[in-house]
Amino acid sequence: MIKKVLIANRGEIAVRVIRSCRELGVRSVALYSDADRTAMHVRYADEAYHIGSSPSKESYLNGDKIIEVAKGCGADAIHPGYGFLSENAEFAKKCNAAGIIFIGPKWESILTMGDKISARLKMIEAGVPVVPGTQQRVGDIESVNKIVSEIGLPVIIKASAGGGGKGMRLVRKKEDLASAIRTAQSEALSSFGNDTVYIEKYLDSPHHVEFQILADKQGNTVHLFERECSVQRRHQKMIEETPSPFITQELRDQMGEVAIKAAKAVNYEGAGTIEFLVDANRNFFFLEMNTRLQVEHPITERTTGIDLVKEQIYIASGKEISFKQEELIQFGHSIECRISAEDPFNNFMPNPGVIRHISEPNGLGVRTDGYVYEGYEIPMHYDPMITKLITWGRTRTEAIDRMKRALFEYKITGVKTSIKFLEKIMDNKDFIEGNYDTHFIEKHLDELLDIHSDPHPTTTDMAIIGAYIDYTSKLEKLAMNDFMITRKGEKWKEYGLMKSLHRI
Amino acid sequence: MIKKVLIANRGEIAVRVIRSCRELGVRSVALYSDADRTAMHVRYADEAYHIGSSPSKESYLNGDKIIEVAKGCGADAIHPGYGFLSENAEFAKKCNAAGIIFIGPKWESILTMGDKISARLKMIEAGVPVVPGTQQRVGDIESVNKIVSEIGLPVIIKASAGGGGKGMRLVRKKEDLASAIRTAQSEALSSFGNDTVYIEKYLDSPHHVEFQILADKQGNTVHLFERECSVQRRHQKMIEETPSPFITQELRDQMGEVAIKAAKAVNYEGAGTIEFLVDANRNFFFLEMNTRLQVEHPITERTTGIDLVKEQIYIASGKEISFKQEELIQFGHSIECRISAEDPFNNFMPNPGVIRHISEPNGLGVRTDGYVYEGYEIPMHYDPMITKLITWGRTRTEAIDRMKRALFEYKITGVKTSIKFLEKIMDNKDFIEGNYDTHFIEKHLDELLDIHSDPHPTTTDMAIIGAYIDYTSKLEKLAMNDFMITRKGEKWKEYGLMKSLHRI
Amino acid sequence: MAIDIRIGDREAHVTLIKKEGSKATIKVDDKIYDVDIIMVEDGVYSIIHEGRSYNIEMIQGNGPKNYFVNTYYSSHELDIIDAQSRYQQNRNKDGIHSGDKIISTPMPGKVVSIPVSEGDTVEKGTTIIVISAMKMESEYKSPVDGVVKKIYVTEGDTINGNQPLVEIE
Amino acid sequence: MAIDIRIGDREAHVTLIKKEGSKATIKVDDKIYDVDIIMVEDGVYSIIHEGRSYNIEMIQGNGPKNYFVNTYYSSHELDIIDAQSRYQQNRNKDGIHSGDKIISTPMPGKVVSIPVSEGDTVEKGTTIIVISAMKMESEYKSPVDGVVKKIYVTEGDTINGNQPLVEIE
Repeated sequence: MIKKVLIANRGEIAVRVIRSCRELGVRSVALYSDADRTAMHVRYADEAYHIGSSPSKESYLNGDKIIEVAKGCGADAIHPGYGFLSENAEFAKKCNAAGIIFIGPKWESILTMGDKISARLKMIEAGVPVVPGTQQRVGDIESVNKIVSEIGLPVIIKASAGGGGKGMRLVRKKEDLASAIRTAQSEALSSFGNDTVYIEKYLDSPHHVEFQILADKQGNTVHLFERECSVQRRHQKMIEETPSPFITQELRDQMGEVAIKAAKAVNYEGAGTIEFLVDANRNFFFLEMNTRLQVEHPITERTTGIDLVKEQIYIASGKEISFKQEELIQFGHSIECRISAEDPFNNFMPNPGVIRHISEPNGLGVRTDGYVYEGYEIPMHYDPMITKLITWGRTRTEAIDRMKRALFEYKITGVKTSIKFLEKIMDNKDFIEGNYDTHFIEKHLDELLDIHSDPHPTTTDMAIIGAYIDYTSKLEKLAMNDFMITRKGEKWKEYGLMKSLHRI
Repeated sequence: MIKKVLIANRGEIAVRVIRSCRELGVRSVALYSDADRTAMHVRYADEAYHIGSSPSKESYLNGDKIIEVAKGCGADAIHPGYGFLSENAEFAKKCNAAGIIFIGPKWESILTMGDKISARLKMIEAGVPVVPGTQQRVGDIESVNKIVSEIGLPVIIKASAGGGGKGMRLVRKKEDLASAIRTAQSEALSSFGNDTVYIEKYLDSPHHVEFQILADKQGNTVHLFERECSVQRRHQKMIEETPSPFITQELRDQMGEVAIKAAKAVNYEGAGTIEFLVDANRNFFFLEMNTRLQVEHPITERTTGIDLVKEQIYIASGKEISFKQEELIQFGHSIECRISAEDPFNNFMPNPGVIRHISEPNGLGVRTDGYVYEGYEIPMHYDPMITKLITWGRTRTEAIDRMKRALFEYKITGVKTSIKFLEKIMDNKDFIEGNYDTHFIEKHLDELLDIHSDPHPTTTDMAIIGAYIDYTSKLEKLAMNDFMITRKGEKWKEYGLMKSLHRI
Repeated sequence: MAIDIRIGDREAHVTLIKKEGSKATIKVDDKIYDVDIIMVEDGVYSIIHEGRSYNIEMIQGNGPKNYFVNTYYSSHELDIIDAQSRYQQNRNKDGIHSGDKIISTPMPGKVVSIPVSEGDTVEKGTTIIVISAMKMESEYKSPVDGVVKKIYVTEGDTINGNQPLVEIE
Repeated sequence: MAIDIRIGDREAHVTLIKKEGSKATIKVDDKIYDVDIIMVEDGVYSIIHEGRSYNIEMIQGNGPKNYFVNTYYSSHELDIIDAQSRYQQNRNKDGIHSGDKIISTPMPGKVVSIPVSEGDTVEKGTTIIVISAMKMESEYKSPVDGVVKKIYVTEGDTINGNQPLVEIE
C-alpha cells in the first residue's frame, strides 16, 4: 500500500485529496508556489515544499521539479488532481521512470485519449458510437466539402489537441467553412502548438452526460452511473447533478456498458470519465474521455457512497476495486454548484481578493469542498473556483430545495461570487422541471441576470440602518481613541491589580 | 399544510428545525431570552421575539408566554425541539386549547409515557417485554423485600416521574435497600415534586439500543431502525451509532416490530423513540419512550435519507408518512459525537465563554449541527452541548476513520471542549472493535483521560515558537502605536489623494 | 446625527431619533423604524424590526465610507455621503464633463498587452488595455473619443485593483 | 530578544537568532530551528520546519502573557515569563506558603449556596461554595485547613470566571 502521497495541485482538490489520505493513514505532501504559502492545502498537509514562483508554468506545471521534490521527501506516489499535469502523458511517463507511482492511468492511455482524433478512431474500432465527422485531420477543402455534405450542416471544427473551447468553430453556412477552418487551425497552433483540426456534426439541443469509470490492474472495470453536466456557460460546467433528469433507466444501462467498453479499449486503469453527447431523441455519442478525477466527482460519491480518491489510491497500490458493479446503487439525488470568485453581473469578471468573512452552510445533506478562509487572499494566478457546494436529497426536488437553503446560508464577503447567479438558476422553472440542455444558460441569461428589482424594500432600509449604525459607531470610536491612549498607563496598572486579586 | 412554525427552543436544535422549515418553504419564528439576543437561531429565523430573562424557567419553560407569542405572530404550529417543554403534556394540551398545532404526539401519549410506572403497565399490557421489577409505587418494606427476592439483586430504584439520573439508586446489598429507597424518594420529591419510586432489576453489561419511530394520523407506524447509544457518561450519551455493532439482523427485525407495537399501544403520532436495554445474551427490555425528537436523530437521517423534522411537520399537517416501511434501507454506517463546552480533563467542568475562533470539518461524509460562531458568547444558563459532529462511511471502519479526520479538523478555541476526549474514544481498541456496553467510559476512563505524554516533542517546540513570535510582534506593534497615531493626520491626507487618483 | 446614504440610484436621508442600548429609533427618508440592532460578529449586525429578523453583513469597500452589504436576501453597495464626499462627487462629475478619463480595473491582475501608445487618438470602444486574471483575459475599452494622455503601466506588469492604468483625455 | 516560556512543568528558554520576512532562526533551549513562520488568520500561524507543516492556533488566555495553543495534534497552555511575571510567581509562591487562599472558578456561573460563614473554621476538603453553570452544579472545597476570612458574593449572584469568591486564611 502507498505510504506517502505528494499532491501536485492546489486549491480545493488538493485539500480534498489530503482528506482521503488522512482517513487512510497515508502521509500527505503539499507543494506551494510563491502565491500559495498561506493556502489551505499547505496548512493542512503533513508536509509542504516550495516549488517555484506564482505563474503555473514555473510551479504547478514544472513536472521535473515536482518529481525532484517527490524523490527528496520519499513520496512513493503523486496525485495530480485535475487540471495542471493531470492529463500530461509525458509527466506520467517521467514519474514511472523515477520510480514514483502516478495515481492515474498508464501514460499510453492518456496519450491515446488526449488526442481527439486518435481517441475517435479507438472508439470506432471498439464499437463505441462517436459524433459523425472526420476520422483524420482536415486536409484539402474538396474532401471537407464531401464530408460536410454527407453529415450535413451545422458542423463544428475542433482542435485535435484541444480543450476548453479553444480552436473550436461552429459553422452553420457552407460559405463560412473555409475561413472557419483557417481560424481554428491558427488558434489551435497558438494554443496547443499543433494545428490539427477535425470536423464533427453539430448536435442541436444536446445534453452533456458523462459516466464515472473505475478500473483496476486486475482487469475489473466498473461504472458509477452518470452525471448530467448540461448547465454550462461557454463550455464551462456550472452545475452538475446525478441521476440525470433526462436519461431513462434503459439508456443508463446501455450507456454504462458502452462507457466500460470505451475504458477497456484503452486498457484503462484508475478513475476516469467518459463524456457523451445525447441528442434530443436520446441518441448518444462519445465526446471525449477525461483521464483523471473530475471537479464534479462529489455528486457520484454522495449517491453511491464510494470515496473515489480512496479507490484511486487503492488501485494505484495494486489492490482491487473495493466493490462489485452489482453492489452499487444510486441512493437519492445529488447536485453540485461550483462557486467562483467572479462577478456574474459584470460579464463574469474574475474577482480575486481578500476573504473578509465566510460562513458555510451545514446540516443534513450538505457538503462543501472549498479551500478559502477568513483573511485569505485569493491569488489572481489560478482558477476562480473557490468552493463547491454539494447537496443531497431523497428526490431531485428535495436536493434542489436543500441547495436553495444552502446557497441562502452561504456567505462569502470580500470578493464577488457566483452565489446569487446560482440561486437564480435554482429558481428557474425549466431547471426545476429538469427540462434543460447545454443551451440552458444562454437561453435564460437575461432573466438569470435580472436582479435589479427590489422585492424587499424593508430589507434595503435595514441595510441602510446597518450602515448608519456601523459608520457612526466607528466615528465615535475614533473620537474615543485619544482618550484611551492617554489612559492606557493607568489601565494597565488597574489590570495588574485585578490579576493579583484573581490569582489564587 | 402548516405555514408558520414557532420553535420553542434554542441552540443547535432550533437552527436544525429552521433549516427544514426553509427547505419546505415554511416560515420560522425564533424565541429568545435575554442571554440569547445574539444566538444563531435568532439570526437565522424569519422572525424573532423576546420571551423573558435568561433562566429557562422565565423564558423557554414559560409555556403560557410562548403560546401568547405564537398567537400574536400567527404561527399555526409550535415545534418544541428536545428538552424544555418537549415532553410536557400540559403544554401540549394548552397548545391544542389555543388552536395551535403541537408538533409532537397527543398530550395523552406524553402523559402515559412520561410516568415510568404507567408506561411499564401499558407496555406489559401490550406484550412488550419490560425490565423485571415492580408494577406500582414502592410501598412497605415487606413487599419490597418480596419483590427483590423474586427478581434478585442488584436492583435499581427509579423515580416514576424521573429522568437524567435523578432519584435513581443502585442497590447491590439487601441491607442497603431501605435507605436507598428513602434517599431516592426524597430526591424524587425535590426534583420532580413527586416521591413515587419503583424497582427494576439491574442488568449487568447492558446495551442501550433505541428505535426511531414515526406514526401518522392515518394509523401508519414505521420504525427507522436502531441507534446504539451505549457510550454514556453518568447516563448522558456522548457517542451514538447506527447500525449497532452489537445486534443481529434477526434481533433488529424483532425489536423493530416490538417498537412499533409499543408506539401503537399509546396511539402514538409523530416522531418518537423507544429505548431498550439489551443484556449480554441479547435479551431486550423496554426502558422508556421519548416522545420527541432525539439529540442523536441525525445518524438515522444519514443512513435512511429521511429528514425527520420534515416528516414531523408533514405528520402534524395531517399528511401521511412520505414512505413505506419496506422502502427503507440502512445505507452504510453513521456515528455522532456530541461536542460540549466542558473540560473533560477537569471532571468535565462546564466551560461557558466566548468563541474566539472556530473551523469546522467538511468534505465527504461529514455533517455538523452546531450553533456557535466566532465572537459568540456561550451563555452559562443552558446545556453545554455546542455542536454535533456526524460522519458517515460505507462501513463502520470508514465512519470511524472519517470521524477521526473530522475531529482532527474541528478547531474551537476560546472555550474548552470535549473534542480531545472524543478523539481518545475513537482510538480505543474496544470501541474500534465495536466491543462495548454502557460501562465503556467508566471502564476506560483512566486511559481516555491520559494526555500527559508528549508524543510530538517537535510540535511542542513549534507551539513555543508560535507563542514567541506572536508575543514579540505584539510588543513591536505596541511600540509602533504612538508613531502611527502622530502620523495619522498625514495618512488620511495621503489616502484622500490616492482615492482621487483612483476615481475614474 | 443625520447622514445621507446612497444605494443604487437612491439617496436616503437617515436620522437617529434615539438610541438606548441595542434599541434605536431611526428615520430613513420619511419612514420611522423602531429596531433592535446589535453587532454579533465583526461587521455583522442582527436587526429585529417588528418581529422580523435581519442578518446584515457590512463589508468595508473602497475606503471607510463605502460598504458592501449582504442580507440573506440581497446584496447592495452603499456609500456614506457627507460634505467631503459630496464635494468629491461634484468634482468628479465636472471631471467627466471635461473629458478626463482614467482606465482602471476593479480587481488585481497582469497586463497582457497595451495596443495603444501615448498620443494615439482613440475612439469610444477602442481596446486600450488587456488584463489577465484567473486564467481569463478581459479587454478594457475607451469610454470616450479622445487621446491617450498617459500610460502608467507596461506589458507584463502585475497590477492592483483600482490602480490607474491609462489616462484618456 | 530572549524570553522564557513555561509549558506544563517545562520552562523553555527561547532566543531569536535571526528573522527575515517569514524565515526565522530560533533557539529553543539548546535546539536551533530554521522555520518559515507566517500568520495566516488572526492568531493562527503556519510554520514549516524541515518540510513538516504545522498549523498553530494561539488563543489569548488570561492576559497578554498567557496562551492556549492548539496544534493539529495537541493542546497546550503557555505562559510568557518575563521579569514582572517572575516576580509575581515568587510572590504567589510565598502567598501559598503563608496560607492565604482565594477560592474562584475558572468559568462564569451562578452561586447556588455558601454553606459557610465568615469566621468559620474549615478543614481541607470542606465545601465552601456551590456554583451552577450549564445545568451542572460544582462544589468548591477548601484546599487548606483555615478560617473563612471574607465572602465576596451571596447566594443567587451571577459570577464571572476567575472572580474572587471566598477567601480562606
